[in-house]
Amino acid sequence: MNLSRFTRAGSAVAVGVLALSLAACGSDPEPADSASGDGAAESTETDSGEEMASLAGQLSGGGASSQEAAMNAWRAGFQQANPDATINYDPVGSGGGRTGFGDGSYKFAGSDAALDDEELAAAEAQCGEGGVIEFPGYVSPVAVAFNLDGIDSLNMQPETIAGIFLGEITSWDDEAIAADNPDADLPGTAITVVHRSDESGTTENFEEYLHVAAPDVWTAEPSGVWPVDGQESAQGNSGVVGAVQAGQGTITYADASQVAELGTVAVGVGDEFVEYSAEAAAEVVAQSPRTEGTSDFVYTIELERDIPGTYPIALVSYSLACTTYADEATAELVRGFLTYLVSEEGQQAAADAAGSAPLSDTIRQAILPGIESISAG
Amino acid sequence: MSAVTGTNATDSSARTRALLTAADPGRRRTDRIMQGLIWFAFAIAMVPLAWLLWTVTVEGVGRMSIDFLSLSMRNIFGGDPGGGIYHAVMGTLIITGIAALISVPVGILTAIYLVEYGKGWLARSVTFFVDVMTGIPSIVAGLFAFSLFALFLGPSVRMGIVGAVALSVLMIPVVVRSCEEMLKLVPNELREAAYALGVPKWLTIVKVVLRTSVAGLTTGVLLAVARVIGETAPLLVTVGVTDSINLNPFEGRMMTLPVFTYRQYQQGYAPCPAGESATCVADIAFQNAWGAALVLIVIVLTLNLLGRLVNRWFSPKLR
Amino acid sequence: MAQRIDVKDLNIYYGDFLAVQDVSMTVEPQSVTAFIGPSGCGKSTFLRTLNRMHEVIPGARVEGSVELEGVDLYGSDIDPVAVRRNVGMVFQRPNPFPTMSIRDNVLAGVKLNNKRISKAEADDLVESSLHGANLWNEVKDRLEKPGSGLSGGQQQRLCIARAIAVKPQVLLMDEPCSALDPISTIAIEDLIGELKSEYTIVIVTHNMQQAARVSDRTAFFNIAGTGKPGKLIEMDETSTIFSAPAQKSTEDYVSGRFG
Amino acid sequence: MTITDSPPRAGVRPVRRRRSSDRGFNRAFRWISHGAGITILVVLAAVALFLLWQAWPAITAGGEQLATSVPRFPADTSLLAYVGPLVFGTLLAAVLALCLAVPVAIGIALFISHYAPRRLAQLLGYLVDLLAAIPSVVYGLWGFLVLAPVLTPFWLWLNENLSWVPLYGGQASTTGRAMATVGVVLAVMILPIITAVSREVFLQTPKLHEEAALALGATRWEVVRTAVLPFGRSGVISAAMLGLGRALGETMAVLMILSPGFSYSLDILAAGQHQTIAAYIAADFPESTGLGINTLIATGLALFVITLAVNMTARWIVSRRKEFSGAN
Repeated sequence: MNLSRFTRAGSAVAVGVLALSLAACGSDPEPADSASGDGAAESTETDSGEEMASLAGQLSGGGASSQEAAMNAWRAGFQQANPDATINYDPVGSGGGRTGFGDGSYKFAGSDAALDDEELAAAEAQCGEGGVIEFPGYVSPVAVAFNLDGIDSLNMQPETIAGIFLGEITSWDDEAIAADNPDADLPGTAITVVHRSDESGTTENFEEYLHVAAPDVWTAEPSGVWPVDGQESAQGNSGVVGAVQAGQGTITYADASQVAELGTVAVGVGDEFVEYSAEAAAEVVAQSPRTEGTSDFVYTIELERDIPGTYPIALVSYSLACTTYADEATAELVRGFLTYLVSEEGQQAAADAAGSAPLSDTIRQAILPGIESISAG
Repeated sequence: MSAVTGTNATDSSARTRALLTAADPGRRRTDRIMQGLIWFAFAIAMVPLAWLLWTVTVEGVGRMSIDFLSLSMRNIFGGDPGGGIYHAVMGTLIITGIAALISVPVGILTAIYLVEYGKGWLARSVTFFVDVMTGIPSIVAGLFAFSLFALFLGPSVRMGIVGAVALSVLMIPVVVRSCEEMLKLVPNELREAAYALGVPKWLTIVKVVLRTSVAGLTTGVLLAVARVIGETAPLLVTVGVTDSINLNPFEGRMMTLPVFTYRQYQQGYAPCPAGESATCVADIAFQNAWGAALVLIVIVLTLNLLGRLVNRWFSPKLR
Repeated sequence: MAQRIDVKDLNIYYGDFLAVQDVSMTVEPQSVTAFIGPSGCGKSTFLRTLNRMHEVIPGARVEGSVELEGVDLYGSDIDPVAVRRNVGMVFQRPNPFPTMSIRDNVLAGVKLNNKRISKAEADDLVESSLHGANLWNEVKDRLEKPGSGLSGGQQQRLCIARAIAVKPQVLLMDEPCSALDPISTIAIEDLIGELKSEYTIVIVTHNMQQAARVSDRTAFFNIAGTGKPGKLIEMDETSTIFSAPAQKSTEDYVSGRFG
Repeated sequence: MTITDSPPRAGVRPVRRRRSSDRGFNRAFRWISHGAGITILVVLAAVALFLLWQAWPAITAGGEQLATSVPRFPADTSLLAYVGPLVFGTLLAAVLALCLAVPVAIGIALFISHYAPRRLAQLLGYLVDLLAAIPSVVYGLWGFLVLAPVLTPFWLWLNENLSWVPLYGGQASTTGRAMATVGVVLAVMILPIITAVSREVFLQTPKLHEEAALALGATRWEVVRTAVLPFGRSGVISAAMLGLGRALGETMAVLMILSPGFSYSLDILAAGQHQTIAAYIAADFPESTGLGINTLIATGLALFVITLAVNMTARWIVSRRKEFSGAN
């Protein structure tokens, strides 16, 4: 037993020393606001929220990775108000979120696409008689970003964007680009398209935009999987942005909060070119009609891509929850969390953290009754 | 006469000198070239390795602080430069520790079985299947552990122990293989010498075989731990992610350092209003990723060093 | 063919440790010289300085000179590789290359020289070397089998065949029979007797009867105590050493009254 | 090995323990170690069953059914045609990495075991051991953020000047996120493993054989060639297999670096041509449902089979040389 004694003694000592030294000083961080106020700020913060007792327990959800940055803000805000509650969110992707919600492993979920009929049926079966709540919790512009020395912004018509991403426009000094940018000093650099390699709601949204805005050029049906072969691609928003930064003459689409110092495209809508901004994206959502024929608690949007003055490539990411849960604690947690999520405070926190567009009051008023109806059944 | 002998002596001396100095230039050149290539191999290998360590250190050291090591990421989001990796460090230590507790005894005992007892179909199939097992992709090991536990505990199961089981599946074959190699290197003379003294077989294995190969076994186990401590994919599907501290491997999600690194990298840039740099750092997620990578490497380094010291202190002085 | 070795004032060190002190001797060509002495007295160490194998061990070095036909082996223009080619060596334990066949083992040294020899020449060399080592008749039917399949005595003779295949001038043997049974030992001893007509042979042995049987001259090494350097006590005709040695300690050793 | 467990004879130096308990311990010890071996079989059987069970629906489903339910599945093909490019990509990455890593690893192992000054050698060996522990996610981070941009000009140069070499053809990636970069990173990743094992084996070369070669007048390189390398051959092969295993199954580094694509192209400098199985599973698993998951697991099964084939080949090579190996 010498060997096992010694190696185990070794690793035990190692782990033990590390564990002890770390366990002695580890903790969850104090809320940033309360650092000065000796913890007194904590209680006032709780009071400023809902008129209810502090919630406790663990709640796990998952889904669209686009929501992650905002979700981090929501979770933090909610956990600060309810120190005994822990909210987890697995950014596994929209499909994973919908599946997990359907089989009950996620109590709430985020999805970049609305549930289709089949998924809705599965979710309703899981949730029970009360049915499903679905609403747009997160609206964010998708920027078309590029890396060209000395150029911060370019104007492009939807057909031009589609041509570039299809690989038909291959050089930055192509006429189609030059025509809309008479003042820009366009280099002859080859265009390198970078797209998302994972299945993603951002991709689906962008494809959908191209399909609607430039139907003659972009003929592929949007599916979440990039239809063009042999192009550069990368994992996640940070991946595509990193790839674009690494190359010259590269272009991609990514959640607007990610594009950092890259150049961005002002997208042609009608006769004008619109730079991406949270406000312009919010406008699209506000002016697009709600999907008809759904239940009261399902608030989904039919995005219109050609409303003048709005930024048409807006990602609308939905939140999913049940109206009834098996136990009171879960129901309260979900209700409390979603209430915070759609509240003005929550939406502002997301805007600060993820550059998203806060929900309009109209939409908030339309979805709050659904959230408030969440109960144990 | 003497003159003749003298000439003969000088002659043979000159011939001998010619023999002893006439090294074949071709052979000498080959020797030189190979020596150069071997030094060069080492040099070019050291470049990326040193470069990587240097990058991780330079990028990661800026994030190092007591807070970074002793706080979790609970309630930290966006460009907030606060918080730390405490939860991930503990998660990694606990999960890897459990994986090692499962794998090391099974692995070493299997190696002993193969080297000392193994005969017939069972030994052949164990050898064969250990080989097969090394081929399990890490993500598949994760899926296996997940579905095993999900069978009993439902699909929302995310616990440290599930990750530890996944890591064990990856770790056991590595332990078996390296320990088998090491045990095989123990000369049979030693075993026979022990038997000749009337020492029973199990005691021979423990006192002679294991003791002789303890250094090699430690290396093997360390390599195996090193192999799994940085695994990301299987932990993503089995342990999940969390921002809060959880020291209980049997309940709730845990964070681990590799997963933390990957998650932070994936979060990418945080949107920061211009001018406000103190409370919002745009690339904080990348800094966190590099910082966690540095800590992960330091932990591995420390474990290695401790392992070696223990090995040096305890292994028998054969020479 | 065979060459004379003159050793003058040789000190052998491992790092700072003086292992063998102040040896001077002459080894005659076409004769067998035996080194005897108690364990640890430095006779093997000394033997290894004769073909510069000693310096393979890190930190090992020598002072003084070893001359082969008047050429200092440690001269600055001397290539140690060439020295080892000219001064062959047979080791305590037989060590044929396990990955090579018997034939390849014999040819190993020649092949290292990049010499392009025809198959016929190679066959001749294999046959003559194995004949020289008295092994031909035993292995001629299995030349392509691995050398490790032979018995200990056969392996040792294979090693001798391998050593003489490169046609050295001197053959050093470091206790060549200590790992062998008596019958193999006799075979090797007979072989040594045959080989001395062509080579200068130096043999280290623990076995005084063996020294008496095979050698023409014998050198006795001794050590004063642990940590002290080994020394050459005396060297003379074998018959003199065993019947009327000049030194008391030699007499004690050869008559078994040692210690 | 052939010694049986007969009780010690009286008269031999007494052993501390009594015979009956010895026999008990012997039996217990034998059973414990047998049990460990059997545990492995059970675990593996469980994993294999799980793989087969999960892959079965995809294997039995027709191409049409798969095409409708798996997003990336091209119409009018079979499962084999779908897995094919992935298998090709996996093999290409691993072989590329192995070709780059093995000569260098042997060089380093020889350097540490036979060339470097002894004091230094121990330190370097230690260094290499530590480097085996760098997690793949860190390699991915480094490869993506640091290495790829640095290698890009070199790849572009190769593409421009040596495009007649089959591997360097095609349209070179301007971001360096191509198979060539992955190959380099994977090579760096498996280098420490191959080195560590080879070094151990080289250090075990019997002194006798090295001295035999030296005494025949071999130069240092010739000693290595005649004594060290042949002795270490099977060790190096198994080291390379360990490395290959890691390269074949490597997930994170490939996932983070490579621009994936699905083709049989040999253009390792071009983006969007290749994908490896492990990275593919990791990338698509979260978003997959139903038959999609089964299909992914089926690709995992393919990876499994590849590794198996590689292992069998290696085993065959080793056993063919066993006759000539010096061990016992």
